[in-house]
Amino acid sequence: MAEPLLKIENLHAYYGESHALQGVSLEVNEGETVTLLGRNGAGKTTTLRSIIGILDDRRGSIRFRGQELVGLPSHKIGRAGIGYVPEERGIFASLTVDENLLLPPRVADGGMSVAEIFELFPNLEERRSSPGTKLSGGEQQMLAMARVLRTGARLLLLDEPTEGLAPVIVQRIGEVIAMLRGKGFTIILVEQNFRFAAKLADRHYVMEDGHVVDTFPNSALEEKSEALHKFLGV
Amino acid sequence: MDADIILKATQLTKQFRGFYAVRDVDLSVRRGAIHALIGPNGAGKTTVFNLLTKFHIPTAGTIMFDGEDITHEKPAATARRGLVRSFQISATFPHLTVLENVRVALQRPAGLAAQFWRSSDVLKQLDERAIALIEDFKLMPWLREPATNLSYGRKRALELATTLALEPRMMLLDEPMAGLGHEDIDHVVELIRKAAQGRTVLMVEHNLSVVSKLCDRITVLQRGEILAEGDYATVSEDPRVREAYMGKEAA
Amino acid sequence: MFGVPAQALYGQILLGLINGSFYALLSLGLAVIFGMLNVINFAHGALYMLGAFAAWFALNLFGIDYWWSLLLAPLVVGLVGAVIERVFLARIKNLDHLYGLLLTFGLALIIEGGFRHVYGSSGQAYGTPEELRGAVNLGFMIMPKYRGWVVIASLIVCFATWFIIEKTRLGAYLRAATENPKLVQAFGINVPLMITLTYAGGVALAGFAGVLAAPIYQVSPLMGTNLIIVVFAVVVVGGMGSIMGSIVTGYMLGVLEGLTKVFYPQASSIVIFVIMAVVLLARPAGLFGRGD
Amino acid sequence: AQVKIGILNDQSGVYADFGGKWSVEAAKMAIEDFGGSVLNGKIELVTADHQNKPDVGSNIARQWYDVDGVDMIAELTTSSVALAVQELTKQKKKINIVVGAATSRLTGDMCTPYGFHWAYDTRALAVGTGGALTKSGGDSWFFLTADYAFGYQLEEDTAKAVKDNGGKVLGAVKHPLNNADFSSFLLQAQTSKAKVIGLANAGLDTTNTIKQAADFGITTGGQKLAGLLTTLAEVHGLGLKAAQGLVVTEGYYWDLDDQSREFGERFLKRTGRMPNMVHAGTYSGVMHYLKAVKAAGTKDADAVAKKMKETAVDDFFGKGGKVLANGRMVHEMYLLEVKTPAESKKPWDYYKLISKIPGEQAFFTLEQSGCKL
Amino acid sequence: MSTASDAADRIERIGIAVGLVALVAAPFVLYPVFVMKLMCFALFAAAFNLLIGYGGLLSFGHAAFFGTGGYLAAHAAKVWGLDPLLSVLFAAFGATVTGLVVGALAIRRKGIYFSMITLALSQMVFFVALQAPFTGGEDGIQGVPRGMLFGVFDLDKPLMMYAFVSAIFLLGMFAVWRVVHSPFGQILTAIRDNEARAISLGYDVDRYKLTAFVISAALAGAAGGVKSLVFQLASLTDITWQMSGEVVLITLLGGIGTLLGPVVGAIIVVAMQNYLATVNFPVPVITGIIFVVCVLLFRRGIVGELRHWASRRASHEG
Ligand SMILES: Nc1ncnc2c1ncn2[C@@H]1O[C@H](COP(=O)(O)OP(=O)(O)OP(=O)(O)O)[C@@H](O)[C@H]1O
Ligand SMILES: Nc1ncnc2c1ncn2[C@@H]1O[C@H](COP(=O)(O)OP(=O)(O)OP(=O)(O)O)[C@@H](O)[C@H]1O
Ligand SMILES: [Mg+2]
Ligand SMILES: [Mg+2]
Repeated sequence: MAEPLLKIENLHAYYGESHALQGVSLEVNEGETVTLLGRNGAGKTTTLRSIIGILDDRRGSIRFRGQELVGLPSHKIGRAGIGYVPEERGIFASLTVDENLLLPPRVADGGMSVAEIFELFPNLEERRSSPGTKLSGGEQQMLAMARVLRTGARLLLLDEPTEGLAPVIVQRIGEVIAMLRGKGFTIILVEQNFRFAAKLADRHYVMEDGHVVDTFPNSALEEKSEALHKFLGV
Repeated sequence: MDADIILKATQLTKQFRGFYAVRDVDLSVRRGAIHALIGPNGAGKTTVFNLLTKFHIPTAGTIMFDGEDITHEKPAATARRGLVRSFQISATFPHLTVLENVRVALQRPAGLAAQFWRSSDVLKQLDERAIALIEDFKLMPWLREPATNLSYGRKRALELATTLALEPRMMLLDEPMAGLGHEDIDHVVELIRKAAQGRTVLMVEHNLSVVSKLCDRITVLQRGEILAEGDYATVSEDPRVREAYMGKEAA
Repeated sequence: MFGVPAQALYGQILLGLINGSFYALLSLGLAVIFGMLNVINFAHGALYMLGAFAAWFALNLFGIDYWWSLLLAPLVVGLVGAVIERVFLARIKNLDHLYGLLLTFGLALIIEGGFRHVYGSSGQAYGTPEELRGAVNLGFMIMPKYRGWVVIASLIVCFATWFIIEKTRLGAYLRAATENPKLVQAFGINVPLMITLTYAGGVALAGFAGVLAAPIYQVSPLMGTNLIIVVFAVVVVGGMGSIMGSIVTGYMLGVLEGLTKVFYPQASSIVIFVIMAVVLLARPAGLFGRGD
Repeated sequence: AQVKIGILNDQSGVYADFGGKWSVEAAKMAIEDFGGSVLNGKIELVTADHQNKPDVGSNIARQWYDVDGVDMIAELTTSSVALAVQELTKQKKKINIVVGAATSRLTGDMCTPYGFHWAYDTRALAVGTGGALTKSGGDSWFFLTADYAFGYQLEEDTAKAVKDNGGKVLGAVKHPLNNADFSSFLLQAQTSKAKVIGLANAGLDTTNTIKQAADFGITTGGQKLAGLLTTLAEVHGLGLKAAQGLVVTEGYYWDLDDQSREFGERFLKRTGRMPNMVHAGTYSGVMHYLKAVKAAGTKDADAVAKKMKETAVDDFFGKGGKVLANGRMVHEMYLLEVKTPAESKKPWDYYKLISKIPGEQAFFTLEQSGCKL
Repeated sequence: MSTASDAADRIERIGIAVGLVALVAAPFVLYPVFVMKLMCFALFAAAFNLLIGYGGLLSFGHAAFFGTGGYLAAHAAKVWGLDPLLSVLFAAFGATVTGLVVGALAIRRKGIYFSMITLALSQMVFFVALQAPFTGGEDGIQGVPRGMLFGVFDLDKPLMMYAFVSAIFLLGMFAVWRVVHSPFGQILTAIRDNEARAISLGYDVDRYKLTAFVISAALAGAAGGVKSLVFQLASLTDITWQMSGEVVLITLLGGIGTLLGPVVGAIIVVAMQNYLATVNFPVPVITGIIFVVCVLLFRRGIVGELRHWASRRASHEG
């Protein structure tokens, strides 16, 4: 079998003195959508931050298309074709919506055009010239998603993209993710909204206390519900 | 004026450089109710909160709280009246411990805030109450941990505990469930229900199952204006609400 | 007006404009650095001085004339700035900007103290370039040609800088990087390099001002020490981080200060602070500020 | 018994050229010339930088007197420090010789039995530049005055000297301390049409005024600039091109006669620069002190002070010099004009002499000084 | 969990004990005036630290209060012949008024803006001091009498003066400690952490900040007043912006937000100034180097690093 698109082995990550990830290993194949599930504080966000290099105090190995990312400065990681939608959205206050949208440079061909993006998120088009953080919480979330779709990155790291969104928008985001999946994007999705994630994912990883404790394909969801209940309370 | 109405906003309007975020909103909240404010993203819910708690100055309209006009009051003064909010994006005191976070809220009502000549030992008298709240929110293991070290979800829980500590007459909760893990949601719902006894709650929430479980009355906002109002059943039947907010598969 | 002949008034306004040119250039550099790095560059005055000294060295050691210095000195100062950024500022970039202020304050002390130790305090003379010697009689005053040149040069440089920052993509990167450098970097932009270049650019502006100043003032280690405080006030009045604000305010306050020198000379050094206090009362974010 | 001398002055600040480490060299020369020992003991020299802070200065002085056994402190540029140290010296019964500080209060209302003031003071500058220049034709004045006590005093004294000599004052403008741009004030001075523009300021303010005056064609337009507190050190920094035509008063110039040249050249050899009146004055003061110690046969402050006041100075620096009871060293002062680059024949050839001012005219008499001793 | 911070506190308590012993012994070993100067600066820095360490407000114009206090005490003692204690109280009062005006303007802005505004306003105070007739311009107010405390104790006697200064110093330090460890101090820290949240909890944050600012100004004024009695002079140096920089240096070096930091910082800076004065190396350069080294290598300052070390050790053991 070919090497997976992303292969994490024995990853440790630290916030100062606190040892947040304690030997995480996981793999994501090209075109796959996997979720990271787990309670608050399990280390899901930390895993994403370690991949993209925002958290650089990390040890172990993260290989993307065969390239080692640990030790690489984060702009090179971004350039390698990974898009990141952070948990706290990361919209820039001093930039307008337009500027926010155009900020990330294109890293590969095949990104969406601005027109396509506005079609997807009509709210944004109306507010194009207002400062980024003057958008409502949900609008900011849309902007954060929209921003990486432009770049052409093929691996997307989405940290709770539905948090704080109206049900209609959640559905819209679900459709977007499904569409991206259809186009062959690879997606790592961190979600609290388990029902939402279950509809989109190929595979799930369950995290707890900085470890991966379980992984299973979406098809095995039924049998696993017992175990999941224990870990997640769902 | 109806004595049953604790908060009444009339013709509330907020304009940002020609853009109406809130327009002619009439909102009445009954004493003792759990009232939800829902609506699509960008509808103006947070803005309404900001107006009610004086973080924004309304372009037009009046706000009456408990029969008094508070339209031009300072935010801190409004908070002291017992109209207290939480924030949509989590708001704790990051370098204070969990205990201290909660205690800060207790200090003002207890009259232990401005004394710079007394020892902070007097604050110990607040610990018991603070710890009770912290226990409720399952934050005991982090009692002396600075808030910054908590995960996102726990920060939300802490923020809620802090708000409750004020024993506000009316609480404004901006998406209290956002970021909370599934396992915690039911628990927080219970906490809110318990906290709501004897006080009024106005909350913004996107989690409709929470809204349906908790709220007596719902106001739906769209593009800054009121779209519908009523109990959950009425509102969720409304085709305009379904179209604008809930989408195809509303519960 | 107040018994001062209109003629004299024109003269004073013109002189104010010349001073304003220095304020504008210096506050512009400060604003760029503050806006992009969130650093209050206390070393700005010292680097201004360094610019003047660079021109003086160039002339006295290598025989390089004024015009080349105008080009080279800012480069040298920019290079020094790049080193400062890489060696010092880069190490504290994630900290409260209080530390940036303290660090650059320390650097200013070192640079100025060192120069004072070696070159004394009364300064060195730098002559006006051949082409710009002499003066023109404007009717209401004798205007040294060199000073006219100062106004033109500073206007050109100010507006070029403004254009780059407000109207190009680079500017958006810079503003975003101010807020959340890690995220911007994660998008694939080489933020550390960009920051170094920005700091270098900001101080190069100070170096440029220094060269412009050399023929007018004594080239002295102390020339930036007191100027810097006034320039801070200019930046605050203009609205910190606002590029256009600092340019316009620079010229404006130069003129106002010039007028004060006629009507109430003692107050001329505090008039800027008084204006600052008034502006802050009326508009806390400064005249052109975007708010906190 | 050893004799220990301390040179306390500004070695890193605005007055570092005016006095600074060059004064230390001058003191060393004096000690060497004296033979290195007195009263069968070595003469030692200590030095410190008071950073223009009176508290730092008086702390060091105190330590010197109490622990290090210093007998005399000299130089003391900056009035506030000089006044503070002089007060302390009185308490400790030692000797101090102020050279670099200007204020005439040192031998006026703040005088002490043990304090001496050597090279110049505000009064001498006023009389020298104001009086002598007015007499030689510069009879209408305009002042650029630094806006604080020192500036006022200098302006007031000079204005009086101008009027006493039949001149008139056409106006004055007060400028803030540490001002960079003087064009505005210069323009006002220019339009006043006064023959002389008096600079009642100091340090960088003075040099910048002079430099900018050249740009606006003030000196070439026929007006004269008078630097009330400008010395060779500042002229050197400015260069002749900017400073030409400037009129100053100093208590010493190296190229006046054989004696002054001899000292100047020796100093130049050691330091690479010619001395100004502060450096030469430090030499003179230290030398006079040592002679007095020798003559008195003791370092006891009362005896030495008495001897210092009894003995005439009259060295290359203090021509016709004598010391008044208030500690004022009265000596000849010189009104000098800075040469044009064409007139200057060799390095450091900066001044031509306009007139000599006898000490009795330059300085207050004991009665005038207001010293109550 | 609390053991870590307890260990840190223990270190500081030991420091305080050592300091008290040293305070008693010092006049017999060191120069009383040197130690008194040190106490003035320590108190000044402690007042400054109250603002920055606990309120998160970096005032870059604190010399305005220190200097104002100095001039007022000097004037009161020399011209009005007030009792030394009253002179110092008058200094504190004057600084309070100045602090009220400066503070009311400055707290309208946050962060670095706040620093710049305090700096600019302190420049205005400087110019007043430079020009006001009673300050004596660059000569300063000289020959200030130390006077008789309560008409009984002759402060011209070094040990008397020492006792007087020590008493005020200890009182001032206690005041700082009390404010920090008071309900008010807790709210101040909370405001520093998250101002919007504090408002939403009903706190009038501007009033808290202003109160902190004024307390700090008053203490700085008292320190300046004592200093002018110790040195018997008040001069411009104490009111320049370089002096404001110096107090930042002292606090940074000793440890921002620690109780003993300002004292340790003052000892080092004052001793260094005295020592460097006599070697041929430019003082500003050394000062600058210390700034840079502190910021780069030990931001917590000396006391802060010690506390950190103690708490780490404790948490490793515990
Ligand atoms: N900036 C930080 N500094 C210190 N510790 C942190 C920081 N961010 C997270 N942690 C800690 O790291 C651990 C993992 O946190 P992480 O944010 O990855 O959890 P998560 O699974 O994303 O949780 P949530 O669902 O609440 O977002 C937690 O124990 C948390 O307290
Ligand atoms: N300070 C402001 N300046 C300009 N526009 C603003 C400002 N605050 C809010 N808006 C705009 O007003 C509208 C309402 O925003 P608001 O934050 O109230 O929405 P919301 O209903 O809370 O949405 P969400 O559910 O996504 O949080 C949005 O379009 C937003 O962009
Ligand atoms: Mg997370
Ligand atoms: Mg909202």
